[in-house]
Amino acid sequence: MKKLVNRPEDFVREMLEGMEKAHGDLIGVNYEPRYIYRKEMPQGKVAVISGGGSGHEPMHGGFVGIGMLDAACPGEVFTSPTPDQMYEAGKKVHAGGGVLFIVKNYSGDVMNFEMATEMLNMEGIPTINVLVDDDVAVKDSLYTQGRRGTGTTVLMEKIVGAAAEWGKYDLKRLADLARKVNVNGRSMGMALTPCTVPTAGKPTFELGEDEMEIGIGIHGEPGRYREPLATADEITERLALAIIEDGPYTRTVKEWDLDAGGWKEFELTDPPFQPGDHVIAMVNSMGGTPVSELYVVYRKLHEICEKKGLTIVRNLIGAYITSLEMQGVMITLLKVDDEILEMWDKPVKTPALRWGM
Amino acid sequence: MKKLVNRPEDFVREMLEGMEKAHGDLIGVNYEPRYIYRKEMPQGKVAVISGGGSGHEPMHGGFVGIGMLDAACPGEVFTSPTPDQMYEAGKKVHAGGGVLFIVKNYSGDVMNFEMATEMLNMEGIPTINVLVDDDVAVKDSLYTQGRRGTGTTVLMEKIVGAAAEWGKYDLKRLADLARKVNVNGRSMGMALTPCTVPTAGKPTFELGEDEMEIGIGIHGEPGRYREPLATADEITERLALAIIEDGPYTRTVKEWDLDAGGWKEFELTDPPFQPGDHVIAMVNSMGGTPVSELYVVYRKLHEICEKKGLTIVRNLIGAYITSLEMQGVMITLLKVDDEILEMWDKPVKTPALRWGM
Amino acid sequence: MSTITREHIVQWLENVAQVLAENKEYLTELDAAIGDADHGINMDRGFTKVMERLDGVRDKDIGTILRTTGMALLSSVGGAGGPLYGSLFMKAGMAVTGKHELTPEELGKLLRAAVQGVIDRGKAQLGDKTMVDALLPAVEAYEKTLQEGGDLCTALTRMVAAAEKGMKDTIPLVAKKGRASYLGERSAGHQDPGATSSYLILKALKETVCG
Amino acid sequence: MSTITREHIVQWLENVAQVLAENKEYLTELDAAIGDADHGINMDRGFTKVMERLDGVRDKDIGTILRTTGMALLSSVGGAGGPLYGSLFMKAGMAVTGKHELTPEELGKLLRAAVQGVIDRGKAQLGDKTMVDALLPAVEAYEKTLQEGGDLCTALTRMVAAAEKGMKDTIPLVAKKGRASYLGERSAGHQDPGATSSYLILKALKETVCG
Ligand SMILES: Nc1ncnc2c1ncn2[C@@H]1O[C@H](COP(=O)(O)OP(=O)(O)O)[C@@H](O)[C@H]1O
Ligand SMILES: Nc1ncnc2c1ncn2[C@@H]1O[C@H](COP(=O)(O)OP(=O)(O)O)[C@@H](O)[C@H]1O
Ligand SMILES: [Mg+2]
Ligand SMILES: [Mg+2]
Ligand SMILES: [Mg+2]
Ligand SMILES: [Mg+2]
Repeated sequence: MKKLVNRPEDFVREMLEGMEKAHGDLIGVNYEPRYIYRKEMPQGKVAVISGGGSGHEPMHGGFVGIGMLDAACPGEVFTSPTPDQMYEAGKKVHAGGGVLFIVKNYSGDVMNFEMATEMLNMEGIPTINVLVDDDVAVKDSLYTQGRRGTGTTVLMEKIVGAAAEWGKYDLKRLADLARKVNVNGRSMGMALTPCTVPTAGKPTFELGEDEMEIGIGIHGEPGRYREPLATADEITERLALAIIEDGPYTRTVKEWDLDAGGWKEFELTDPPFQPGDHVIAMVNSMGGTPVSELYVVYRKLHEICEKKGLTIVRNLIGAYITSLEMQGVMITLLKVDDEILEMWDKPVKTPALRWGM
Repeated sequence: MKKLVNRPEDFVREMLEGMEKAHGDLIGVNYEPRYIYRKEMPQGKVAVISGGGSGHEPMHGGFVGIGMLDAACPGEVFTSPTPDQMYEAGKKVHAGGGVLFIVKNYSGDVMNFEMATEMLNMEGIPTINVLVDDDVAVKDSLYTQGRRGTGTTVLMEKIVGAAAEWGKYDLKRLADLARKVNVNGRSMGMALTPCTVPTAGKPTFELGEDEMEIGIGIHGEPGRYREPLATADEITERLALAIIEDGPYTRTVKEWDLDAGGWKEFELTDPPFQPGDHVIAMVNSMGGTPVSELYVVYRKLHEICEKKGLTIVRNLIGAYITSLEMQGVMITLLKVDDEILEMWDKPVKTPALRWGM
Repeated sequence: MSTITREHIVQWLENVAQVLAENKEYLTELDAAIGDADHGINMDRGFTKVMERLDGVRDKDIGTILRTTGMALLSSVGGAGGPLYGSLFMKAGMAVTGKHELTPEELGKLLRAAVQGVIDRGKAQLGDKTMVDALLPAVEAYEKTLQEGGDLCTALTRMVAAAEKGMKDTIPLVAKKGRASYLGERSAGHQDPGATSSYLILKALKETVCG
Repeated sequence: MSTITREHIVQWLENVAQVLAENKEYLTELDAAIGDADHGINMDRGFTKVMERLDGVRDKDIGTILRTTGMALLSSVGGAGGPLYGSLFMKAGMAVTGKHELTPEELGKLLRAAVQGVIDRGKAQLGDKTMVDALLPAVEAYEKTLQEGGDLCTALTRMVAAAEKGMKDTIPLVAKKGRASYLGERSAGHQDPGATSSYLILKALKETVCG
């Protein structure tokens, strides 16, 4: 296993210690249970919290700071965190405005966050859990648990974080914005190489020298299809068209209803992209792909979007949501309106995303 | 070859096209000869230019913008650019203040930049070439060409760029600052895996599953020693102690002398680190190592620095100077004084480094 | 053998911890094929935590012991396994609050509540290629054997046989819940890791009580 | 054979382009061992550019042809090879400005100026494990043979033999210049790529002129 690790069991803790030492001006780390929190929390602001398995760095811990997340709960590598982490993190950063959980749609994350949502609401801290399920590689939603949460998570955390920080949104309005971002964002990823969970010690799957996986998630899992290796342009086209030509997508989501004081289920539908749409485009490294290759992909993505009548108004190119050292790329397109774009452009200061301050 | 590329010969051009599309508000790209330039150049400011082989992204092109580089000249992958690139880039961004070249100490870079320096000075554009040679893995300087330029380059580009932009330094004062940064910065790197130059199609060296290379450069070349794989803590200690305990280092450098209108050679000596020193610490991914592992390294580096009496006052953790998709890490420590720290903290807005604006 | 004692339950949990430790790599490999290669690691971490907590409740009633087990799993396993097995043991404990011994019928209620806890939490149905495919047929076989007049050890033996069959029957299935569902058709041909750990846990129960 | 014509020079450059294309991978592999795996690729790119530029100067004097070659290399090879071979051909051209034919002595001056161009630019000494180790002994052998009364083809043959020996003698050396110097002791045991390309270029000259 070719990694910079000590004892694999210590990997997550040691990473957190490194983050705490490096960014102690901005964030703190609690170790029992584990969460990263923002040091100075403005009174009355909604606390925006996310979490998930580790191994996706810089997401989520790298996005804690000003104008994005207020806390992040890291699980073991590729394993959702436990409810007590989210519960304690919520209590820590709650500043009177309630808590918004941003939850990626994986059974583990969903169930653990649901339990934490119940616990916080029972404790009198108004908490809403909003889902991200944006991965067009997963087709069916009727009988399965639907799409995974991937790239849109990063964009949502920035946009919702800005609305909480600078827009002073209250909890319900913030949840509305988060839902709007989710239905307007779509992603798809691919892998050139697998990755190795430190405690497992060997790659999660094998991939021949001439093969690639299309439609991967972010957990080192195999994708939807295994195919012969293709050129950057072909791969970009494959991912971009799957995203742009995806039809309407409907699923039932389960969120905490503050008024009813219990769960409610309702349908949400993603509207397909239309010529004339303005989008934020993210070209994301799965961890081991260098930025040079991402620009080769972006070049083609830009061309395809133009051809399809989409205007890329902002972009984010780099490693933001990853699967350890996996080589590969994920494309995310998010249709924006004035509100989303305004919040995107607001200042942000976190270890991994920073502008305007 | 597992890469997101089209025709390997087109790799650098296509990457540049992607950068141009992505960051067209800030930078432009000239293709014949190749250079990336800042779009709006303040009158009278010294133009700060660097360049080198491609494959080290985001360096240097990702550092062109406000408060850092004004132009960057990318060669083919791992091949120094040619003098006409630096000459044309210099003419393009020269705004009356002259040109400072930041040159990494490789025979190719040195010779090509020397020729460009001669050409620009002959053209009446005052130009000074300052060297970066900070890699403590290279011991001898008397009979060889001395140390390679590695991690300190990134820090120098930020600091010198800020002094040109915000400090309004003139060319000679800027060259003095650059030299000061160089003698106070030291780096050492290691590789867990080799990397593959697209046109070569296969890794530059082979490395067993239980081996690592210590004392690598940034060109996918083998290092000084091949050793059995060690833990993150052992590796960090190996690199950090080599840097911290390095003795004084003296070499002869060759710079253009503006007053004499010709070359001058003189000696420069790096003072060793001392307890009490304040430093900027960079923990840099060689390209394929994810940020989670970098934090594990930073944790140990912080501990070692404390033990040695060095205070880390700023840090930079991520992939800034890379060897394509190589996995591995490089550590850089730069001793700071008030001037250096002030310039470090100034705003910067480039595709790859941004704060304060 | 016709009662299950507190000592049985404690011994069962200890055996589960050992069996999961032994099968850590096996479960992780199953999860690597259609999931994310952590199920064995997660379960082992969870039961290591259970073992730590067990000392404090050894002398308490079976309900407390099982609820403590559930809480320990909930706060240490994570992933899908954490809330599911957490719910399983918490609901099991809540079904036998205060008891220091169980009749075969009481054990039946415990098992039914446990499985219902998993279903309520995860919303999986039979055939979705999850742990429910091992758990539900197992409980039904146990209940049916008792109804038909079978004794405790016969019921437990049939329970384990049904769990094993349910586990193996997951192989051809296309997953509808859990991570494996993202693989679509490609999930077929692999045994579900959660169904496998469920089988191991039930098998340890039978072996603890009946040898 | 006792004059070198313009056609010889053009033919030589064309042959060099072909030889370097054929040896692209070989030179790159040598560079992979102690450098950065690009020497063959760089030289091939450079001489492809030379071929493009050659058409415009085919009818010009030898000096112009060689200076154009040097400029083409300088602006297309990059790395260490670019300025070094760029200087080599530019200095060679400047030594024979205006000439359409060369005597063996004039060729000697050309060769000496060429090598001096490399030394002035790169500051390498004999034994530093660089192209100088092939070039310098080669020129000296050429000059010596002429001085001793040898004819052109004898001188060229001895030049190539000396270049080959110089090239092979780089194998045990520890590099003092170029990227290989960073490897320290580890650079020993490998043949220098630049010395190898220099040998190939000189060999092509001999073969073009003398067969
Ligand atoms: N909704 C669900 N209902 C029942 N069991 C489920 C559900 N989702 C997942 N599982 C079970 O969980 C197992 C995977 O557990 P584990 O690997 O620990 O979690 P994760 O998938 O989060 O990595 C699957 O094999 C499956 O049996
Ligand atoms: N200072 C120097 N003087 C003479 N030759 C040199 C010098 N530095 C490098 N070389 C030659 O250049 C060759 C490498 O060329 P090349 O691979 O094209 O450049 P780079 O090292 O920049 O990748 C070496 O094998 C060596 O012969
Ligand atoms: Mg998991
Ligand atoms: Mg090179
Ligand atoms: Mg799993
Ligand atoms: Mg080379």
